[in-house]
Amino acid sequence: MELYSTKKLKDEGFEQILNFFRKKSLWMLHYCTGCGAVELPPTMTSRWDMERFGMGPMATPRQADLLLITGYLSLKSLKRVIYTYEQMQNPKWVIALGSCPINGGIYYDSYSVINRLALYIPVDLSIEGCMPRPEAIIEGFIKLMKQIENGEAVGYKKYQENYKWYKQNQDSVLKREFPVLSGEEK
Amino acid sequence: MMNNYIVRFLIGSLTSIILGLLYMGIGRKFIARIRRCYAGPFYQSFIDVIKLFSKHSISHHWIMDFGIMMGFSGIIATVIFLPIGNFYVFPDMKGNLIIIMYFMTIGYLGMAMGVSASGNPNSPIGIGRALALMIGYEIPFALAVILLIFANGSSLLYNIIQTQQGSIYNWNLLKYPFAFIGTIIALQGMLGEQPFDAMIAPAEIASGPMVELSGKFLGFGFLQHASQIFLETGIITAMFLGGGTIIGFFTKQLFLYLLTLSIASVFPRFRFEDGVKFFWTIPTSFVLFQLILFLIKR
Amino acid sequence: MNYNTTVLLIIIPILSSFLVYMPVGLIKKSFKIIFLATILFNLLFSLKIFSVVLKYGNLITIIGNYHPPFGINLVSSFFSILFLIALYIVFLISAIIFIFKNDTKNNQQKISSVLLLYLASFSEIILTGDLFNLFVFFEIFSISNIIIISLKNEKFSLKGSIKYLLISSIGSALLLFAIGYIYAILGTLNLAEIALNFEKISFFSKCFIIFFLMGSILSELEVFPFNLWISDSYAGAKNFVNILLSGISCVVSLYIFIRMFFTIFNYPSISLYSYNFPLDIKLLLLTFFSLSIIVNQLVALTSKNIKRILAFSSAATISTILFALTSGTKSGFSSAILLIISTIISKPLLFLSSHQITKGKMEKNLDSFKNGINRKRYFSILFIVSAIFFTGFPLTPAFFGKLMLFYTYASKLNYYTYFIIVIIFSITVEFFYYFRMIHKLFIKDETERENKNIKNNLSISYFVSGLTMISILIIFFIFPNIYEKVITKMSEEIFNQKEYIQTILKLGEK
Amino acid sequence: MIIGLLFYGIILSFLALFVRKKYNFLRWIIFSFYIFLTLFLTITIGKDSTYFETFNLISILNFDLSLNFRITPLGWLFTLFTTLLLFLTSIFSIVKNKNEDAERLINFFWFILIISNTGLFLADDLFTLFIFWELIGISSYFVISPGWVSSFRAVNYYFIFSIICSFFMFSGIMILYEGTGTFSIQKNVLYFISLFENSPLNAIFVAISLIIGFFVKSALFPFHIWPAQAHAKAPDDFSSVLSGIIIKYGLYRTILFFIPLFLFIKEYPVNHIMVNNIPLFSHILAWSGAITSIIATFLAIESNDMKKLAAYSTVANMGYITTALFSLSSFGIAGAIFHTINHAIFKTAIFLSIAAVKYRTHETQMHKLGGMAYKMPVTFLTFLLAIISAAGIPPLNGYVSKWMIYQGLLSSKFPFLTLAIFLSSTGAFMYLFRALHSIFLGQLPEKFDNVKEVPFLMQIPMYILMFLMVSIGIFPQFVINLINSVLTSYNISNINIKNSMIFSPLSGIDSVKVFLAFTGSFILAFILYLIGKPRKHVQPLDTYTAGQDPADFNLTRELYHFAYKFYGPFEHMFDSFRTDTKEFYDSIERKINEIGGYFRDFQSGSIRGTIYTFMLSFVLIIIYWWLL
Amino acid sequence: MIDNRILYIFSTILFLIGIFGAITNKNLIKILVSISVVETASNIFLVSIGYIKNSKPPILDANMGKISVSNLNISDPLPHALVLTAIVIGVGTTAVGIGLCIRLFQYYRTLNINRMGDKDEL
Repeated sequence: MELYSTKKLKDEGFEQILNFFRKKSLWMLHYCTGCGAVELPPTMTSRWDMERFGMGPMATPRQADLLLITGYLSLKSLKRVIYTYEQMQNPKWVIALGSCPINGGIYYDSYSVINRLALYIPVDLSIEGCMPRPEAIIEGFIKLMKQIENGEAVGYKKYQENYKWYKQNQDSVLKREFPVLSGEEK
Repeated sequence: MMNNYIVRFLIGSLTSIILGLLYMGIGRKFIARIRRCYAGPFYQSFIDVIKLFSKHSISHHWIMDFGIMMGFSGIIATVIFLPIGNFYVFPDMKGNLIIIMYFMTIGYLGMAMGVSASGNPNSPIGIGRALALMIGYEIPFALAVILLIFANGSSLLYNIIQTQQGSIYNWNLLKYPFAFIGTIIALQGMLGEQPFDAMIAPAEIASGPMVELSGKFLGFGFLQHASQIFLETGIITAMFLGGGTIIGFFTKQLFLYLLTLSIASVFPRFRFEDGVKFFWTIPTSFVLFQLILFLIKR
Repeated sequence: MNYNTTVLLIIIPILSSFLVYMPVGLIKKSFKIIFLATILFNLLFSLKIFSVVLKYGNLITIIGNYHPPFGINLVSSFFSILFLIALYIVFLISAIIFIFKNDTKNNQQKISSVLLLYLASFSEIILTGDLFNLFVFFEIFSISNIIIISLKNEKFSLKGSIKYLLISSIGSALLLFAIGYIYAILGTLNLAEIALNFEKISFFSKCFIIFFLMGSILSELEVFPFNLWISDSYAGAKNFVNILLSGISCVVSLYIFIRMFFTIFNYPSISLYSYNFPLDIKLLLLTFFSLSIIVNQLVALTSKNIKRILAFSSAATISTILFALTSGTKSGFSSAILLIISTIISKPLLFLSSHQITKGKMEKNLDSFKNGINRKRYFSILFIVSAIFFTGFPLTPAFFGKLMLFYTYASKLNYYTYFIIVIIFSITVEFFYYFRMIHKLFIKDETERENKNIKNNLSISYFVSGLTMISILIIFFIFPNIYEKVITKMSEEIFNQKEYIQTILKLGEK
Repeated sequence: MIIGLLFYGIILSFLALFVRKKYNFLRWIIFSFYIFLTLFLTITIGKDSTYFETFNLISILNFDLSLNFRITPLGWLFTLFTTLLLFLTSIFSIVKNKNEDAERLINFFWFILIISNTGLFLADDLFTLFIFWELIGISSYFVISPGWVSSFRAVNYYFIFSIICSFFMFSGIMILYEGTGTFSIQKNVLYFISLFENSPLNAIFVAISLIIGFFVKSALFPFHIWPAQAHAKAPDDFSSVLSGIIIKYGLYRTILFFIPLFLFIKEYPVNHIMVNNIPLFSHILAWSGAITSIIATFLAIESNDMKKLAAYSTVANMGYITTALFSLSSFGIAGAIFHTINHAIFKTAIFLSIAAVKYRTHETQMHKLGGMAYKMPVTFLTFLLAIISAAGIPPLNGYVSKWMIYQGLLSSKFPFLTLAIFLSSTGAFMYLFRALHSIFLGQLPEKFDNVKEVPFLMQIPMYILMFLMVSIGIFPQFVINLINSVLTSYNISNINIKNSMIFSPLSGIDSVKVFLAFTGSFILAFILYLIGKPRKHVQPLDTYTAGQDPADFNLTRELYHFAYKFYGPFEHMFDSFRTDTKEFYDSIERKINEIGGYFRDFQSGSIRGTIYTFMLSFVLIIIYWWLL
Repeated sequence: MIDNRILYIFSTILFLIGIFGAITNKNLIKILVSISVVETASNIFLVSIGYIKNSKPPILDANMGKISVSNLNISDPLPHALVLTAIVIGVGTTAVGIGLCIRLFQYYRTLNINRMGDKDEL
């Protein structure tokens, strides 16, 4: 499924330095769908303290860098997720929690749940576990930070490059006549 | 003479930004400590600002850019008139209080204009709340200013500071304790801290005015908030704590900021009209009581 | 100086009023010419007398060689002759309107005889020097008034005339009582002689005379408690009658009031000392007249019928004139004269133009004024100009009248100054409802779809009379110092009672 | 030469009346040409106060009534700025009145207004002052109810108030005339001062009669309802004149008459009650100004019609000016005069931009507008600058006069007055921003998509006004020198100023440095703006709506514009003690109608009533005589 | 002069009766009658003015002889002349009044004042 090798899209030069700062202050917009949302409060508060890494919850996609999908995605919420993802600003990353976004999880055969999130929006990191515990989430965050630091977390570039492919998948699922997306590619 | 002013200007504005961010970092660690967790390093705000400036951003109209820039420049222009320790950017206008009070409104107007041009309904609601609160906390603050101007016969901060030199006993804090308490509560509103942060309530109106600010605009918001902290605490230190030498000045500012944060981390959020009612009753009565005492004594 | 021919002013109209009435063929055709001829004669003759008066001062006409203190004699002084001329002009204008209006041919003959009687009576009232003579012609004057009002023969005019009849008959009874009383005490009925020794009589009889005389005149003067007949009679009367009523009958009663108070009772220095304290007649009159000003203005403000509004506004102006007269000073008197002049000029024009504007409409209330500017442009302009003149726009006679009024009450009349507030109230209310009427002229009337086809038949008589009145107004606006000399001369004559008595009695003894 | 100007004006006004409907712009060109002429003359005459001119109308009955004019520094200053602003509004109205239906009459009466405006300010004696005062009352009435077509009720309060005040003034003048024998102002003021000694009752009556005019015309507390009512109905360009200039006449006359009086009392407080060394009477007036500004501010916060909002803000500003004026300190009076000028400028700017918006959208309710800035940038800029200077924000002209007002109030030790003024000026910022947001920013409704900028001729006055605001803001010394000449004419101590550095007893400001500080920080912000990554333009509807795509729920841009109850909860705070003065005046009117009605029905009573009342009243008179 | 005082009282009483009649009556004709009563009251008062105690009526006839100021013992003729005209005027007013009553009756079909004065809109 890797359409393009991340090496070609790797950040170089000045971006490399900025990545250090992007890594140190990741602002997270957690899209609480499914069962993963309950895992986040402990990671944020004093027990697992996400703030140590400079990460904090943000109210609007405009301000956030990191989109956290915390569970299965039905068709209706997929449309909302794509809309929110579009509103976020580059460089932006997506972390998918739990197994449902990977292969539909226990709802793989349901009529409304989508089986593979990566088809619709580029997922940088998936944290397995039918709702991973906060330690796993923190572990995932640290892994993402390392990826950002050496410039490999380039999901947003992939989305820009082959936007048509993603668009096609999204339309096939959502089958809406009028376009969902904002005027970006018009 | 020209470059002398530019140099002074740069010193004044950069100190305010840097120190403002520093105070925010320390403040975040302080609140984290209250919540028994270890927030990021004290230079966390610097990182956030640099990250924000490195992100792409969107704007709905050139008015939005102009407005945000105007907001930030308004606050910086106000800091210019603030006496930082005993350093003044404009030597012949040593910190005129009335100018400072009116220049602050440019910051609000610029930010408000930029944000309301963004078209998101949440931001004007936030701005409406902020302005209503402003009329609330301006009253005790204005009363305190009037009291001090009457006390020292001049509206220059320089003279106010001069009267407070010497030992700790002739600080205005001790001369007019009630006025100080009223102003501290007003400071809480000015900084938009917890009990009075109905305007940027993340839960209710998705962080109010900052809804549409992305990337560098949010960076401007951050810098504005930082220099605002520096400004307001600086005014109150000059008015009540007798702003001493550079270091003394900064420590007093930090002390004030941490005082407000400690109040903030304990209180839930006021509805903004209750906040205005609160401001018009309790802090105003404190300062009024002090003013009446002063008038009787004179 | 003895000048016997002034009596013609009265004899000719009475003669021609009988002549006109006769149903003889020749007269039936030519009664119009006789009617107009007598009016013109009166006007020209009075102008001649005026020139003589200017030369020789007061003229006395002795009737039947009975020298003044005894017989009936006419006194034509500068003040009375000028009044007469002004009234003749207004009468001429209304006569023109009456004659050239071509409806109800038949009773025009009868009406013209009544009008001539009306003419004779008011000229006699103004000229007479004898009290009983004044009473007789005052009665003829009110009877002819009643008849004129009742001409229109519909509800309002009949009710108005009946009310007027009742009040004036009781008034005449009171007047008779007063005359009898005066004759019983002073033994004479000649105005000059009464004036001569009016000081000597006792306090009670003075009060008796004043109150009974006032009782009869006040109903004519449209002062509030006594003016219940105005609302129906003005609303019901014909258009030219309204002009007569507003122009002449009010002014005549004012003349009587001035003659009574100033020459006979010698008003400013009247000394009414009862057993222990002086009766402050000035305060009595002031409170009385200010009450009537307020009430008249209020009723004018709230009534809807155009004629009624104008009627009550003229009643209010007359009470303001009385208000000015009671101040008793020269400037008060001159302000009264100025206001009288402005009433005589602009009031008839107001009635005329308002009648024309509301010609086509059924009910003549404020809404019928709508869209007046487009329907009847000429008459609306007339109405606006006369309204502005009447309410006292700067540099108009009414304005100078008000200026003088404020001046009189500003000077040393100690606590009377605060009556000024009544005047300010009346001016505000007056401005308000006049500008409301002017404003209505310009509002577009939605309900005016159907009668687009009314022919704008501008009758010549109305056009001509409107034109004459407007020209008089403009003349008075441009040359304000015409009436300045007149006023100073009048106030001198009125204020020295002795000179009036001298000319009559001395001539008498010689 | 002034009288020549006035007559020439009258001729032109009649000439303009007969221009046919088709080329009515010609009529308005004559109109603006005449104002330009007056402006040119006022500038050339200059302010030498020896220039005296008289024109005797009539001398009747020992009254020699004559119109005489004198150029006093105060009069000259007021004429200068009022004619300048009138000229700008006339340029604006050339285009606006192209298809106005009753514009022929508006033009005529507006002409008379301008003539009487110059006449009033240059009048030397009280009679001329009264004549032009009356003319202004009448002509401004006829222009407010536009061409007399709309309903009469709109302006009846204004009309009644102005008549009452003009005739009270007339009676006051008469009492003074009777005392001094002449109408000239100087003598009368001296006599008026001496009147307080020998007959205090008369003096108080005269004082009240003159003060009522001031209260009515500058819409102070009890009479603060007429501007809102008049503005709602007045033609848009005239409302800028109405609130920029007409509301200043009462103020002008008070400065002329009462300031010398109070200053005199201040020096020799023989037997007057003095409250911290200013007369009690002027203290009351100062407080009335403060109360008006607070009430008007809170009314403005509530009003939803943009013209009403601007009208109430005018009333609030008049409140500041009266407070400053009657604090009787040199800075207070100078601040008041300077604020009158500034207020006239930025208020005309506000009204012209509102008129431009109304010209294009024919809509005055603020919640129906929105997003005008994206379509009408020039109007938006004028409105923005006008708001900045109205709220008294430093770089522009509003700030300098407000600062002077504060110096005046604080230096003469009025703590609570300063607080009241500060409260209403912060309140001013509240409703001004509300107007800015709901008219110009936020979402642009669909129906205004094809709104274009106003034609260029309308934009000229806006550019000039913007230039004026900025230039006076940065270099106030030119205007302050003029004010100093006025102060010397009333021998009040001048404001010492050294090329744009104003020194006051409490502190000094240098508006050039203030401007430099602002531009410096703006450049710093711009540099930071360039450092960040370039921004991307986005559609107006593409905003964060919690993931909800507006198109799904056919939410139009209009629904997204939040403007209806902008400070809703804030207003509810005052529900408990909200009194409506308009309701009070309506009840008086109903009462008068009722009494009138009672008398009217009394009149039309049956025939019996006549005799009955005749005899009754006759008996009553006798009893009344007996009681007396 | 004593007994003409009785006449004065009589005329005032008559006057009051007339006024009372005018006020209380409902029928218009009755009101006019009471008005003429008032007129006669004033006439009586006028006549009584000229009364001189035990003087002869002022009628010139053969046996009066030459009139000279000394033996002139007749009552004052002037009020009598005045009363004549006053009566004529009283007649005039009543005649006009009756004419109006007819006109009103034709219009209102009744002479009762109360029914006549309906409260019409002014």
